[in-house]
This record gives sequence, structure tokens and C-alpha cells, in this order.
Amino acid sequence: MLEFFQQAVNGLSLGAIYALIALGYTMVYGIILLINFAHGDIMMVGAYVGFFSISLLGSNILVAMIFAMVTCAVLGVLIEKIAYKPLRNSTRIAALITAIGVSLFLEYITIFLLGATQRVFPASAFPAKYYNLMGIVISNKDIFIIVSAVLLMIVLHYIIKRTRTGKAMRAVSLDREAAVLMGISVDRTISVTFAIGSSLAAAAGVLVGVYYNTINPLMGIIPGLKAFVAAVLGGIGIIPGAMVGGFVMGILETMVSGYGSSLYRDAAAFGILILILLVKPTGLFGKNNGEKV
Amino acid sequence: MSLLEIKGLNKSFGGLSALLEFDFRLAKNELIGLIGPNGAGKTTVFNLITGVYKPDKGKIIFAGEDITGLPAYKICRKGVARTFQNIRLFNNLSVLDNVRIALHKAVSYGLLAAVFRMPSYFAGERLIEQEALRYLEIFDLADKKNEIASNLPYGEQRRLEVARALATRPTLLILDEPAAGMNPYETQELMQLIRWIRDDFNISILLIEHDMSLVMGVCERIYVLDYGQVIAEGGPEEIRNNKRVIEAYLGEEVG
Amino acid sequence: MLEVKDIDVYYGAIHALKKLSITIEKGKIVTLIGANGAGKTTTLKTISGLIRPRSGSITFKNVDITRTAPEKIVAMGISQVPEGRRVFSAMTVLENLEMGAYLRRDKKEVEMDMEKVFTRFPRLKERRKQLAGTLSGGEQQMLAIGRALMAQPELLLMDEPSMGLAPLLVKEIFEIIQDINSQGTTILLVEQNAHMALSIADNAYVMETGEIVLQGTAKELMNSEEVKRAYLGG
Amino acid sequence: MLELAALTAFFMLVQYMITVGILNQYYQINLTSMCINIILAVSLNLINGFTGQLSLGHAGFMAVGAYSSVVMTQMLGQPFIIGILAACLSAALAGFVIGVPTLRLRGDYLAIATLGFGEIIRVVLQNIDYIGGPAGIVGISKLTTWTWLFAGTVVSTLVIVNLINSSYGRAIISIREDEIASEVMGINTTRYKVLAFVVGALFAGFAGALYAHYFYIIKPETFSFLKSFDVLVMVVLGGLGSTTGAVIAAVFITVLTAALQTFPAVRMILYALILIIVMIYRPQGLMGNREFSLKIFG
Repeated sequence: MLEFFQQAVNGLSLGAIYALIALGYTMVYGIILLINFAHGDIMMVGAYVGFFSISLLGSNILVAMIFAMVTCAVLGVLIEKIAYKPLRNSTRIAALITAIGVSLFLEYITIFLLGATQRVFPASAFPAKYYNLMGIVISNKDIFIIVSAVLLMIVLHYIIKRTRTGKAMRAVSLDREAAVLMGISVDRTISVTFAIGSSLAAAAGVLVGVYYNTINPLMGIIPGLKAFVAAVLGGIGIIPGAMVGGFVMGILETMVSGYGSSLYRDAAAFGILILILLVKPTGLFGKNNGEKV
Repeated sequence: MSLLEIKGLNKSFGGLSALLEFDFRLAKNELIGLIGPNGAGKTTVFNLITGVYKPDKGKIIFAGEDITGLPAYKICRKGVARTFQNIRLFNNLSVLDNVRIALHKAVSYGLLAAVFRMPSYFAGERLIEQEALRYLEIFDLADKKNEIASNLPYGEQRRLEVARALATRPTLLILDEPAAGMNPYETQELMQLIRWIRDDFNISILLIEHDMSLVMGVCERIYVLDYGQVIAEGGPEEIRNNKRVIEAYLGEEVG
Repeated sequence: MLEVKDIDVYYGAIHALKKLSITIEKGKIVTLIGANGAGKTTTLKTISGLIRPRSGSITFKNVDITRTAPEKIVAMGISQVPEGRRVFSAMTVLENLEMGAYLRRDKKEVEMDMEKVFTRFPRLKERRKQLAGTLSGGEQQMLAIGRALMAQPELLLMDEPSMGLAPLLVKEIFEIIQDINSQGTTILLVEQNAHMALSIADNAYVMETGEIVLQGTAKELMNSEEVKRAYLGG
Repeated sequence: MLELAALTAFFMLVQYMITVGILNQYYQINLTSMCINIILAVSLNLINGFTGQLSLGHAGFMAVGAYSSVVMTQMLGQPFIIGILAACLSAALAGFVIGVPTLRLRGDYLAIATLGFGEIIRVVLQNIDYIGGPAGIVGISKLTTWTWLFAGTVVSTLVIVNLINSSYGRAIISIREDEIASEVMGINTTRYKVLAFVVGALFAGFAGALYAHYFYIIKPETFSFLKSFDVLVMVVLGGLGSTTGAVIAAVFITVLTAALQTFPAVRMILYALILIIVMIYRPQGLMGNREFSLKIFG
């Protein structure tokens, strides 16, 4: 039983990271119906920005995170303007192929510029401490990851529920034409969505650096895909769904590694994806709406 | 005996009832119109008959067979063909290919004959092409057979869609707003064409139309739908003077 | 106030509006009637800037708005109650109304206008925390009207406000339209329900396949055989 | 007839150049990659281009084919032809098993599901000790000859071209054009989607067998989704729905890959740019859906 709770706690911090990434997927999908395949790679860029601001500028982890978030917000907006906006009226498949292109581009331009080698996230940024809570070991890293992820989610929730911009985002995703009739600028709203989604991914990137201690240019692929699965699990386009989906994925993953074989951990994620797509493609929290003829 | 008989058909979308206890009969060789204000549920009826949607409740009997809930391709194979309100051609394909695809259900050679180019393939392809050209000629589109469908002018796209539907050799043809976007002159032509198709192909036709002159001029019997229910049924003259119909269309007389 | 002059609109191969002209004077209710597919909704969408005409011009208060972005047009004082209501279903009644006032910065006045909407539609006030998607058809229509009013329009475009509503509700909606107009908002009303529309309008246009086939005062058209023909065929 | 003569002459010429050693090892490797890439691109194009169903799992089927052929030839001591048949059949079966449930999904969901299945295939291969687990199988005898490559490429291309230019092919294309209209025209769209998927998978398996018996070693890592993306680049560049385009793009990408062998990152950056730029500026690809005619039995 103790073992089970230990695994759950381990899964919680991983799940928090997935949830942060999944939020970006779900927000972008909600507003332009695009699976932003490059989202995981934006997370990777965030991790690198965080890495360099700690190792070169000597900033502390919070400053590094903010730095990464700002950089990636700009990057996300640029990607949308350059690669996705021209395709807004094309098929969704064309947009998806472009997104795959952007993903490959980010991965390999990073390899080209910085090399493919793994880098060790500076341990000085985060000296590890462990606490024992009734037999369950929890590290200060876990606490940091969970707390910062939850804080960011609260901020996001506030933005979306309370602010004018957040409401405009929801309006555009619900009915773009009606939103235009309210005087909402769709272009601007889409940009804001990319900025927020990408900055959350950047924060997740720094947290991944803390969690695994290492970063590399291809580090975004697998967490990106798993976060995507989390978004689908919760019902893509649905924000609370992404949060729940993220935590479920994280906990499931540690359970599979803990009780089964870690070799199957990635396959399990895809298995869940396919199961969800086949059984309830709208996700746990999604509603059904068929194609109109 | 009626060719198509619908009993107590119901369909709702997200709790909103689009069609309520819809009853309908159509005899062999009849030409029937289905009219009603926007959102009355007319296209829903078509989508249910042709299997694009599945009904929540009710029965659709076609030629004595229950076709309720069958997939669309099976319903087509039983002899129901249709056109769409917003024209759904195979846009990037040639005019000829559009009609040839409709003839696929009667293809006379097998998959392996196609892949290994056996004699039956060539014979079958010739047959399909001749047949397709025949339909194109009827609709005066034969000289455009190599044109890409989306490049045709609007009126010809409408005609091609009808040609394609007829090529599936239906016993019932369903036309969803065939006159939409046509000028009065083209509408006149269309009226004659519809009558002619019915007589020449010896089939039944059911049409939704907003252009009342077309419906009144060509249909023998008309069903009027409002809020998903039939509010009137009868010949054109009857319908024109029916109080409920006038209300549904012009609104209640005020004062 | 609004001058639509010779506009041509195409959807791909379809010539949807053909040299269409409409004039609306300040303070009036003008109605645009005609059968389905005649191009009424297209006309409204073109005025709101959602569709660009290929030729012709639209001027509002003597400013050319033919190529103006939709959000600027809203800011200039034209708002629309779209066909089928189009409320933001997963947002609350209150949020929907806030969206109507999206471009406004005068918080106090917005509050006041909100109160006005609630006085006009008490049922919306009761349900202000409810999601718009859970409202009945009539309530959604009221919300759509209230939302459009929150933009403080000088010209209100209404697309089939009676669609899909029970006769009693239709009557109520039309009374509301008259009331809005009497408080100074000019209205362009697109309707299928010709009798109702003509009964409250000052001037009217009848459309058929993208063209204006008839125009005049509402009284003239009310008794016209032509109007009946346009709807039920000759 | 002329085309047949030209193809035969080409075959003889290359065979001669190999025999006398004009084409050295380096060129032969690239020639092999070229043929395999053509088979992969043409078969993926059947699914992505003609049927309009975006599949990102092609490498998975290639893996199934590669492994089953190697099991046949290396572990069970069967002749190469049996290995190839096993590759085709097992990949086609995998295509069927995966296609039936997933092809109900639309557009981007299908893409992700196929990507997931491709990865599951890879992970499963990694976990089977009998076939070497993550390390794969080493020391596969080199049975893929120029004759096999040439015949394989020609047969794959011809079968797909012939399929497309038949009533069955038109049924398949109509799904891409408008699935609902197609269904209403009496076409069992599910059946034809699965057919295209199975045929596409079959040839991917074939390509896998040829690959395994030329390059000496196979491991699950080789068949990750990056390999699927490679093929996708070819199909997109050549034009979704043009077999000629797929062939030309496969040749071009192979040459490009060889030229950039020492700069792998640059190669991938170019791939990425190809995907983005083609989709934005020329979504129909180099060839659109046009074809050069290739009539051999016609």
C-alpha cells in the first residue's frame, strides 16, 4: 500500500508537468482546431532558455522560468504568424503536416546550433532535499514542481474565466463568427492563445529539466506526445480536461513503470490514446457533435 | 402500393427536436415537393431517408423493405439517389469521373482483374465509360467530360450532380433545392427537366425547394413542414390557399 | 444613415447578391423580406464586414466601410443579432452580455446598459449565472438581442429573430424590436415572417435570388399581391 | 511496348554496371535506398494522397515486414521469396487489424492514432527477446539483389497505378473528395479505406523485407515515427495523389540524403522546411495530382 502511495506521489509531479503541456495543446486546438505538433518542442526550447539563463547568467530557478516563458511566448506567436496563419483556411491535414514540419525544424535547428548532446541541468539551481512523510519519501523538487504547476494553472484559470482577453478566447473558440460580430479581433486572440500556451510549455520545460536533471534537443517529443494524449483523454479543447488528463497520465506512467516494465511505459500512453479515440473520441469531459450536412 | 413510406419518424439534435412523428407516403412515379420555412426539418428528412443520419425513432419502408438505419451506401444500392443543397461534387475530378464513380456499384470486373489488367477490366471500363457518357449527353455535358468539376459554371455543376445521381439508377430521386441560386429562366428550364426525368426514367422524385413557383408548377402533391411536423399535405392549389401554410410562410395576420 | 450601393457578392461560382442597393434612414425600421436563399443573410453579413463585396460600396454615416474590418464596423456603431442567435453556449448569460460590450471601456456606462438589458429582459437577470446553451430558444433570442444592444449600436441588424420561436414569443420579440427602435436605434430587420415584419417596419425591400424585386413603404407592400407571389409562387 | 523496352534496357544497363564494377558500393547503397524509398512513398501515397487518410504509421508496417521476413530467412531457414511473402502478408494483416478500428476516425485524429500504432509496434518489437529486443537482429544475409529491387519497385508501382486507374481506384479517390457524397453514391467507404490501407501496408512490408536483407542489421529504433515522417516528406513534396510525384520526390530525397550524409541536422532542417513551405505555397506538391503516363500493359 505504501508503495502504491509512493508511486502516486511520484506520478503527481510528472502529471503536473504533463498537465501544463496539455493545456497548451488543448487551448490551441480549441481555438483553431490544430494539433500543434510542435508544442512539445516549444517546451524543449523553454528548457534550453532556462538552462542557459541559469548556467550563463546565473539566475535563480524562478527568474529562469520567467525568462523561458517570455521567450517561448514570443516564439509561439511567431510560429503561428509564419507557419499556421497562412493555412487557416486550408484543410486540417495540411495544417497538421505543417505542424510536423515546425516540430522537426525546432528539434534540428537546436541540434544544429547547440549540438545533439545531453546537457546536465545545473544542480546548483536546485539542491535536492528529501522529506519523509509517514514512510512516503517526497523531494523538494517534487514539491516545487507541483506547487509551481498548480500556481500557473490557477493563474490560467483566472485569465480565462475573469479577464476580458480570456473571455474573448472562449468566445472565439465557441463561435468565431459571432465573436467577430462582437468586435473581437480573431487574429489577436489567436496570438494571445499561442503566447499563453507556449509560455506554459516553457515553464513545463524548466520543470522537466528539474525533474530529469538533463535536457536534450529531442526531449520534447515523448512528453509532448504524452501531454497530447492527456489532452485527448480529458477531451481536447476542454481546459479542465487537460489538467485532469495530465495528472492521470503522469500517475499511470509511474504505475506502469513501477509495477510493470518501464519499457512498456511509452506504449501504454499510446494504448490509452487509441483506446480513448476508439471508445470515446471526445474524451472524458467532451460532448458529441457530429458533422453537419 | 407506395414506393416510400415513412411512419412516425423522429430525430433530435442535442435535445432539440428537428423532426417529430413525421409520416409520409410516396407512390411509384409520383413527383412530390417538401416545403417549409427555414429550420423546419426538410433536409433532416432527406438525410434520414438516405442514411446520412440515423433516426431516433420510426420506420422508413422503401419498396416494401425496411431501410431504417441502414448505411447510406446500402440505401443507394436499394435505389435511392440524391443531390445536396450545397452541391457536393468530387471537385478535383473530371466531369466524366464524377459520373463513373456513381456507376461503381455495378462494376463488372474484380479487384484482381483491375490490378493485373485482365480482359474483363478493359471490357468493364468500356462499359462504364459508355454508360457515363450517355448520362453526360442527356444533360448536355458530354463535351465537358474532361473538365475539372469545380471549374464548371454553377448551373452545370447542378446538372452534373443530377446526372451523377441518376447514374446510380435510382427508383427514387431526391433533390435538395435544385433551383437554389438559379435565375427565373434557369428555373423554368429546370422544371421541364425534372418532369422529363420523371417520365423518361420512369422514377419517383421528391424535392425540397424554396422557389415556390417551381414547387407549385411541377409537383403533384406537396407536404408542408413546420417545426419538424407536417402541417399540410395536398395538391398545389390546396396548399396555396391553406391558411396554416400562409401563416407559416407569411406569419400570422396581425390585428 | 446607411447606404448600400450596387454591391455584388460571389460565393465561388454563385452570384449571391446582384447589384444590390438599400438605403436606411436614421431612426427607421427597415425590413428585408424574401424566401429562403434569396440572399438576405448574405446582405447582413456583407454590411457587417464578414463578407467582402466584389464591387459596389457601403457607406455608414458618410464613411465608406466597404473594406473596413468587422471589429471596426462594430466600433462605428453597427451591431448584429445573427441568424440562429449564435449565443456563446458555454458562457454564462452575464459573460455573453459582457462580450457584447467587448469594445467598450466605459465601465460605469456598461454597468448601466447591463441594467437596462435586465430591465427589458427580466428573465435574463434571473438566469445571469446560467450557461447560455441551457436557455430556451426564446431566452436565447433575447440574450442575442441584449448582447447586440450592449455594443450601443446606432444601427442594429437583426437576422430572422422570429426563426424557430412559438407564435406568442414571436409577438413578444416584435414588440421588443419596436421598443428598441422607439428609443432611438435604427433597425434593419431581415425576416421570413413577412406580415409581422411589415406590420412594424417603415420601409421594406423584397428580395428574390440576390436581387431587390420590390421596394416601398411597409403599408404599400402589406397589401401587395406581389409579396404573396414572391413567397408562395404564382 | 516502348516503355517496357526502356525499362528492360535500364535494368540491363544497371545490372551490367554493377557486374563490371562501374557502380561501386556507395552508388549501389544509394540505388537500393532509392528503390525502397520509391516503394514506401508510392504505397503511402495510396493512403495519404489518394484516399485522403493521413497515416503517420508507415514505418510500423515496414518494421512488421522487415522482422517477419528476417524471421523466415534467418531463423526458420526459408528462401527469400518466402520471407518476402511473409513480409507482405504480415504487414497487410497488421494494416487490416489497425485499419478497421482506426479508419473510423477523421483527419488529424486518425493521423495521431496511426502514429500511436506505429510506435506501439516498435515498442512491442523492442520487448520480444526472440528477435533481439532493442538491439535488433544483426548479420542478416544480403539477399536483396538489383533484380529484386528493380522488380519490386516496378511491380509495386504498377499494382498501385493499375488499382488507381480502375473503378475501385475511383471509389478510393472519391472518399478523399467527399466522403458523404461518396457514400451516397453507393460506395462502401469503410471497405475501400481499409482496402487502401491494407494495400499500402502490404507494400511497406515488402519494402521492409528488401531493406532488412540489404543493410545487414535491423533494430526497432530504425522504424520510429521519424522514418514515417521521411516518407511523408516524399509524399508531400511530390504531391498528395500523384504517383509520378511520389517517385520523383523519393528519388530526389534519396539523393539529398546521400549528399547531406555528413550533415544529418541540415538534412532534417531541410525536410522540415519542405513540409512547411510546400504546405503554405504549393499544397498540391510538385506534381499536383498530375501523372506522366506509364503504359506498359495498356
